[in-house]
Amino acid sequence: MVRPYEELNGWTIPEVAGRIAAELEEGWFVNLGIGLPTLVGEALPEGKEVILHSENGILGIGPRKHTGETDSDLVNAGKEPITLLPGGSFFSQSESFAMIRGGHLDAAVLGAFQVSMRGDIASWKLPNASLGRVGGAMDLTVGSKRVFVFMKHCTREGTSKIVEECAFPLTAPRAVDRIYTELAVIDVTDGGLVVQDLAPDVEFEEVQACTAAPLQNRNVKKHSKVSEG
Amino acid sequence: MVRPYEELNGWTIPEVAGRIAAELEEGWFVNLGIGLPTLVGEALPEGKEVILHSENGILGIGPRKHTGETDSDLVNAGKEPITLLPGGSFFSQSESFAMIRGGHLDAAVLGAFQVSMRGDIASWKLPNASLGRVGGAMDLTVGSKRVFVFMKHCTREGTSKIVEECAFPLTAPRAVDRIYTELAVIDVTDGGLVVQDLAPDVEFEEVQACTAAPLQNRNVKKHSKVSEG
Amino acid sequence: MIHKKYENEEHAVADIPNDSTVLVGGFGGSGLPSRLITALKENGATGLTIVSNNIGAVSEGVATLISNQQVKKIICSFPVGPHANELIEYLETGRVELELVPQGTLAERIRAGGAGISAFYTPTAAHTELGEGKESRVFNNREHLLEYAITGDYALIKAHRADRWGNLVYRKAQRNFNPVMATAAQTTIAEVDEIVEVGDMSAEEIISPSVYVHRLVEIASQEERGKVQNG
Amino acid sequence: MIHKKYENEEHAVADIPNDSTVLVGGFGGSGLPSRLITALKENGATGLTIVSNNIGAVSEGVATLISNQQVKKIICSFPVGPHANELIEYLETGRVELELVPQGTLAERIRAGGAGISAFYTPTAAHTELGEGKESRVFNNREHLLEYAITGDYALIKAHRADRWGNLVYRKAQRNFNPVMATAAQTTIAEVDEIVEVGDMSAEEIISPSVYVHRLVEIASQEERGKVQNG
Repeated sequence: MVRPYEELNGWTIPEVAGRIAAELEEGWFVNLGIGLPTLVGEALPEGKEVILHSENGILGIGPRKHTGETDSDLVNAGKEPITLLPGGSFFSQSESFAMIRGGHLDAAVLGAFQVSMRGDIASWKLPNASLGRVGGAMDLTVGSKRVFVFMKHCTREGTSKIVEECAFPLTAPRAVDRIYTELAVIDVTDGGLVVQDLAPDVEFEEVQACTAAPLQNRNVKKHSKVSEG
Repeated sequence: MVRPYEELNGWTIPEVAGRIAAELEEGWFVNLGIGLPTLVGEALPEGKEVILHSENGILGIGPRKHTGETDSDLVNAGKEPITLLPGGSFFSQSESFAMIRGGHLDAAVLGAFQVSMRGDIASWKLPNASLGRVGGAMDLTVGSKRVFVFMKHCTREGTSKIVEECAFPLTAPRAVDRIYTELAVIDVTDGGLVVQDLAPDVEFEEVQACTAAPLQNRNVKKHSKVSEG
Repeated sequence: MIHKKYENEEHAVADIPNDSTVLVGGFGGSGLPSRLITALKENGATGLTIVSNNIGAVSEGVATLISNQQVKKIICSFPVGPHANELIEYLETGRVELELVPQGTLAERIRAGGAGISAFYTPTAAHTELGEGKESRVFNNREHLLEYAITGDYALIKAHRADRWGNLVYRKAQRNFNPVMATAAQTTIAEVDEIVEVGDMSAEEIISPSVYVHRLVEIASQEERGKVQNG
Repeated sequence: MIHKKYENEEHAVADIPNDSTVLVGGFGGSGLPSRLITALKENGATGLTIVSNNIGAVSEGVATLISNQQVKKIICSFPVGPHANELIEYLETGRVELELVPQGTLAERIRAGGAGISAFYTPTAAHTELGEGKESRVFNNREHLLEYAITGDYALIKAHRADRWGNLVYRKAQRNFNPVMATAAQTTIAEVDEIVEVGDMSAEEIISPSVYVHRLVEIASQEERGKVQNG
């Protein structure tokens, strides 16, 4: 039986963050967008050298500061207090975006409103909104070697965020390489969207049912309570 | 009687350098080209704060080092050992030329093969030479707020370096503001070349006779042994 | 002797006239020249075009100039925050014009302005709403937009330390838009924590060389003076 | 763990193949990666396109690769010096091609390559022999040339100090073309005096952030090793 979206128990958000953190490779330079993607930084295994970039001119950001004195000159792109790792560096905004646009970042992990089956991404403006907040999103999607989207599979209203064509204003066309949601890990390929992994206890058909674009079920390593137990 | 070029005793080269140094204003940022212009740096009065720029990424260069240990990482654009003044700074070549091209230098003092009556300057390539050495000359002539040329009035063969039209390949058109030679100080104006000052014991007619472009004698403050004595 | 220090921020911004284009540094509250902004509010110049990345993130930022009806046009990448309500209202009534620019393009346009590059081609924003109506061209099989340099009549920036010549160093991520804006204005005014002797900063660590900085306002000495007056 | 240190310069350049484009830092002898150049000579790759500002200023520079007939094309601003005789001969016989670029345009084209800017408009060289045949356009009543980005397959650069991540600092005017070339190559190889612990360099003083640097060759440790072997 194919259950509706609201009845699916996928991965938790920290589990998805951990999954992404695990897939970022040692030595990569990675930008984490505002919102969910920030959690990936917290999920990085101790000692794994993934160097985090922040648009406001930082390489080597450490965990966000949860306690103690904050420093208003040490904040991430979301203006949250952070820490700097040994080996970290500061530079200007023009250098920071030269780095982004010049293709020097191995990956960007970004949030999105919509991702299309061809990898178009819409993340900066809601339709008919009077104001968009573009920030660095367009540069990051155009410049990063890999663009990973980390988002909920559907909106609160249950509308699929994965679509055939983005209805919202685009951030960039054909930019996304992989989508991480609480239900699945989906690659954007020349042949369309390919589910690479499913959350435990979620069937491919259920994910397809709440996804407004065709998915392929290639190379699915199926998790289940039985096989895990 | 109008004497030929080789019989004229104008200013000495150090005198011209001193004259230029005196006319550079306190607080100006100035690039000095290779060759004669370098002498202007040596002629700056002690304590006068004219900040010298070097293409290879230096602001605040001090006198060239004549003695003692040299530092191969502290050289000017002519690769001569220099010193750095307190307040000096280092930056990359791209920043150095951003500074030049962006109009941040108050003046450049440059050498030249030819300067035309309209301020065209030819300084990087001899006609029919297989190689030119352009270096930073084109950027400096295009970017500096003021371009002063410091050169001998004529070649060794007695040919005027001030011409109606440059025969040599141009460095930049309409770039030069003022020409300093051992015979005269000449402004390039919309109305043509205007002699602003003459060396002592040199007549306007004599300078005109060895200059291959029409000169105007406006505002000439005539020096002579009598008036100076 | 070179002197770039002004007695206070009011004097430093006193000549900013109506209809100026003013670049304002900072990323949120970090590196924001808040005293200069306050002084510009008191100066009262109107019809301003403000180039600044974040509008509305903090109360003491550019939002205060908008509220004070001094702003004609905003060029920014991120015009939302708790203090942007009036901006939204003014935009809707057409009282303020907004030019929304991707952050990297904004930084690069300002850099181009400072570096004498009149225009450049970037792939950012191609095939998006923000690229509509812009001249485009394909390089390496990829569509690029032609983007034009931005320069300012004035730049208001914040730095940590200066010397008498105008050399600047910054604290941590305070750099953000400040060094690049310093290069792109006719007159760059820096609000700094302290002014040290020429030669006290290492030539290797200077981030904004003196050539880019025209006026300095020192916070420390004013606070010192404040203490004496109050004491 | 990130490791960018190579045992020696021969290993660091071993994979540079024929027909590569190689950016070579330095201004005269200052900041010249002379060990890497020597290693590239021993590597023997031919058909190289070399981008470097001065050609012929010093004997251990790019001139040595020209003499060794490894170079197909030179892109530079200042191709003259006591060691450029062979270059002149090879140019005349067509064995080497020369693209002469004004120094600022050269630096800016390399910066553009590193910064993802495919092309830009500069006033430099308009109405000159070096602008002939180039696309031009008027901005602000001034003719500008369209100039294209330069990128390298490899950059050979020299710095003073590195850490394990690849962060670099330079000595004085040794910076010159090195930091900008570091940004514009697929693989940037830095010859450094010494490698220090991560965290030993101040985050404020790093000039080339680690992201730009892929391989390190340390001179000090080799000299140390040389001493031990000789001792």
